[in-house]
Amino acid sequence: MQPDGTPPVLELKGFSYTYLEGTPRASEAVRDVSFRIHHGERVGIVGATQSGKSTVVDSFAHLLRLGQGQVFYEGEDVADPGYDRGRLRREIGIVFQQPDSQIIEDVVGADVAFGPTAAGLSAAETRERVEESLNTLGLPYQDYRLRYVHAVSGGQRRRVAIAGVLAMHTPVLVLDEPMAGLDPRGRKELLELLIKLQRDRELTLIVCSASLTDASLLCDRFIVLDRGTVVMDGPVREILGEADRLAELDITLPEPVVGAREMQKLFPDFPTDLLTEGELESELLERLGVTT
Amino acid sequence: MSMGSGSEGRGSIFRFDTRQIVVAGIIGGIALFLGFTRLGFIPVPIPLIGNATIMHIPAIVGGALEGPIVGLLAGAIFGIFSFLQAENPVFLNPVVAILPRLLIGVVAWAVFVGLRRWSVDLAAAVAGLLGSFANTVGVVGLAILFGLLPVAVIPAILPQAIAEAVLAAVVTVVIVRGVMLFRSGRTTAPEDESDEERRY
Amino acid sequence: MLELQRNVIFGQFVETGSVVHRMDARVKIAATFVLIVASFLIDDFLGFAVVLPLLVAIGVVSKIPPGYVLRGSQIFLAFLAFILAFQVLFYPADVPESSYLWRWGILSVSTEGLHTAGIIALRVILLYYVTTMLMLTTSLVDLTNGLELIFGPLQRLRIPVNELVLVFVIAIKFVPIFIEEMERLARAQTARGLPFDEGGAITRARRIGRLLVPIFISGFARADTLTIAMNTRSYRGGRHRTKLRQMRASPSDWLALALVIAWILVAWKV
Amino acid sequence: MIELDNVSFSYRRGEPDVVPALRNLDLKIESGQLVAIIGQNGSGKSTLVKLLTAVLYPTEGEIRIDGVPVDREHQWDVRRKVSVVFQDPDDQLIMNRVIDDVAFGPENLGLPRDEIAERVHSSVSMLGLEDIGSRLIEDLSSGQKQRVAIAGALAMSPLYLILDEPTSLLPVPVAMRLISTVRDLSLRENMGVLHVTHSMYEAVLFERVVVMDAGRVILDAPPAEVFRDVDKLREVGLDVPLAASLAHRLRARGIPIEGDILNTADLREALDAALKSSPSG
Repeated sequence: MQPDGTPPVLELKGFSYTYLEGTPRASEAVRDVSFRIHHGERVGIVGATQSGKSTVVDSFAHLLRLGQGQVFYEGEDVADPGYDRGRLRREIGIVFQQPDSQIIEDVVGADVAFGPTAAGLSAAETRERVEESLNTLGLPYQDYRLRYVHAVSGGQRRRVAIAGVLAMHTPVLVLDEPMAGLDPRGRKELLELLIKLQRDRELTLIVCSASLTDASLLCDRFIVLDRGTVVMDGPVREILGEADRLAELDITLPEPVVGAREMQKLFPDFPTDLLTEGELESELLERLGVTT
Repeated sequence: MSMGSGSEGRGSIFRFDTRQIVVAGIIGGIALFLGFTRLGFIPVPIPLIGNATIMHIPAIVGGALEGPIVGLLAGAIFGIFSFLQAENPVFLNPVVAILPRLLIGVVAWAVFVGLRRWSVDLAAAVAGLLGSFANTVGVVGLAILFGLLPVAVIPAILPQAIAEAVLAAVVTVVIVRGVMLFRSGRTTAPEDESDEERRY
Repeated sequence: MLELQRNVIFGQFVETGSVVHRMDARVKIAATFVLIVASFLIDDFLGFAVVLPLLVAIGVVSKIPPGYVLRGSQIFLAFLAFILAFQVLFYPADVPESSYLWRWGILSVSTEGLHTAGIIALRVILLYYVTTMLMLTTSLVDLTNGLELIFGPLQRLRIPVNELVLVFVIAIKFVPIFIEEMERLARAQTARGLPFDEGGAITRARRIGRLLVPIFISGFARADTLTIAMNTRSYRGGRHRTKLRQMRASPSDWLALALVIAWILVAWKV
Repeated sequence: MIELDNVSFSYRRGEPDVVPALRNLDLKIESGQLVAIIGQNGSGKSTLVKLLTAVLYPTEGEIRIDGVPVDREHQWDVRRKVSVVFQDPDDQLIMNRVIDDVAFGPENLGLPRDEIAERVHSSVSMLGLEDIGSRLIEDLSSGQKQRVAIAGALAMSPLYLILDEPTSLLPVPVAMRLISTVRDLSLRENMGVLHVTHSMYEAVLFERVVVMDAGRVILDAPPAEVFRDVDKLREVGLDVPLAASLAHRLRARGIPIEGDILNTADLREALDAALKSSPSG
């Protein structure tokens, strides 16, 4: 795929995983999942609950037993004996769905400093990283560095969790349901921030979600999972174009797509590959004969 | 926050309200969870012992933070777990398995309440230490009394008792500090340049 | 890597749908109690020999694979061997010179010592076997229900049985919730470079202590909500309650219990 | 009827500069009414729920539920009239099996066994839980658990069912199915429902929408009316259903969109009508 022959950042080859394998409660989470993600891509891994998204995310940083199938990071099999898992985790930053579970220290500044310190950065460098990350996420360093993590709001805690990962300057950023539990204003702010961040730092961004609403604005490619297997993989607009197929998967469709599907009852050829309300509006205006 | 107080335990030998039932259940749940997952057993490189338990720590924390009844009930759950699991034959005797465990939380409560006015950390550490000793002394003492263990076993068990007490002291301080900080309602850490962890 | 639930062996209700599984929990608890008492009453090898076929029968009828029970009993057996070795070597009673097989300082091996240790071993194995079978064939929920019904009459003696049982119900209910929470914590913190499953005893203990802080904090927070939930569902303590659940023991359940009692009486008196 | 007369509430009374969680609330909710309460985090919604269930009591003013004042003395009477379902089912389900948990509330009322069985049976079937009645709650999905919680609340035969963000942890399709079940139930049983939510798509299914901001009610009207006020809602950080917002935009473009637009089907119908009346499309 990559013309210059560089390996993909991440590659899954025939990856399968069963929870509680070998016990009476064993359950298969993913089966034979394969895909490649290249540097600088913005990929949404989407699917209903229980579709295996989180298992796939965990496999990236080798947080699971790796049995069947392989996971490659920059061309190297992460399950190889002697593979440096520590390095892998310093390069792939994952922000999990519940921010509380990944916050280690009780004070905001100290928590953000955890990653850089563990990576062996000097105190001065660490401080700089903490300041930069907190400021980037709209949590002014001077105001927030000494705040207790439990005393800030849920939305702010999510930002602290992201800042903690950001401070490690990982080339890959994985976000699992980044918008869950945020109110509309919080979602909007975080969305804008993430888009800017990805652009400024040329990150490889992976967003994992059961809702296409925000993922469609953050990503340009979707990998769609259904009951543990990849059922669709392609550019966002191409995938949204097949809205009927998506609707069967119990995935939350973006609002403009839901609107467009309704409009198809009026205008059978109405497109569904719409990202914003504005696009839906102009499509409608065009069909209503109003010149824009 | 004032909460509508729940059950009236009047008419029972001892009273407990809804919150105590719930807290004791949840803390007992933490003890069970440590046991079920074997997280409560820390491998110790001492021959003959193999494992030091931290399963009694919920009872210590429960006693220290929520009073003797919660500590006692959490200890009871720990005791019933060791009786039913009975990996160690000593605990097949329900008296050995359960009775000493009832004391863990009560001892921890008394120690913690007595010492907290000087220092919470000190109180938590001593509560952990003595709560842990209450467990070991009670179990070993009763086991010897029932003839399940010979007196000569004491020197062999001593290192484990010390290891568990020290672990309990360390872990109790960490947990009590965390929970009390959370409950304190304080929003900002003190500015203290000497504190290594907080200089960022 | 981190799959705590894979380690859960004790618990561990193994559903085989057998007659033993379907028995009324109260009857099973009563039978277990009888066998526990028996283990203290019987004091000779002949008595234990008489009990043996009963235990084998229970094992066969329950359809629990014997290999599974044995594998899960390794630690128990190791502890038992350790304790018995002490029993024999430090046998305290004065025994006639003739029964010493070996002696070195305070350590000795005597026929009396071996005999006593043998009886203790059989007692302990019997106890272990019956409690293990009870656990393997009865879910924790049925066990709790059974206990509540058995001890229900104590309520008249002003012992708050209902409340005590509720404490257990809540404890059992939260185990899977905490397991999930801990797995999530451990995974997320590992991803941030705090390896969970590496290091020596002290390191592991400190890490687990640290991971327990959020578990306790979330536990206390959950306690607040659950208290409110119980209050809003009109919970005012056990004595106001009536119960939906009634257990029905079938005649065959009673018959089984009678059989166990008769068998034990024979074993005791022979 | 639920009546709130000039109700205020502050969490830390007596401290200086305390921001009250609720300020001078006046609200009347008829029996059998379906009401959605929306607002940002911190707008006072959850405090309101705690007041209505006699978990907290007003600092000022008075609340009456069917004439019973909400105070410490009447807490148990209030709780017989009102049932509540919280955000996280794990924090409110008490027993381990579905049936036992649904029975928990009626058991607390000291009802005879037959009546408990009857109530459990009917609530379980109303929520479609017959097949999983004897399953362990820990093995259920979050959507199923939340159904169990609602069945448990229904078994109390409340006059009012209060839902405190019960859908915020659920996937959207599951949440929508749950809310339509509750809506049907309310209509059938003539039970009042107060549903606290972030989701505008759930709110449009209710008869009346109360919008809260900073401890006050800022809008209180049928959904069609509330969601017409696009600018005001956005101002307090709330979303507007896409159809309502689009109708707003299209009207601004001079397209004649008649009637109340709450969902995309309404919009399609209105557009259809507009197309038929002016053949330009």
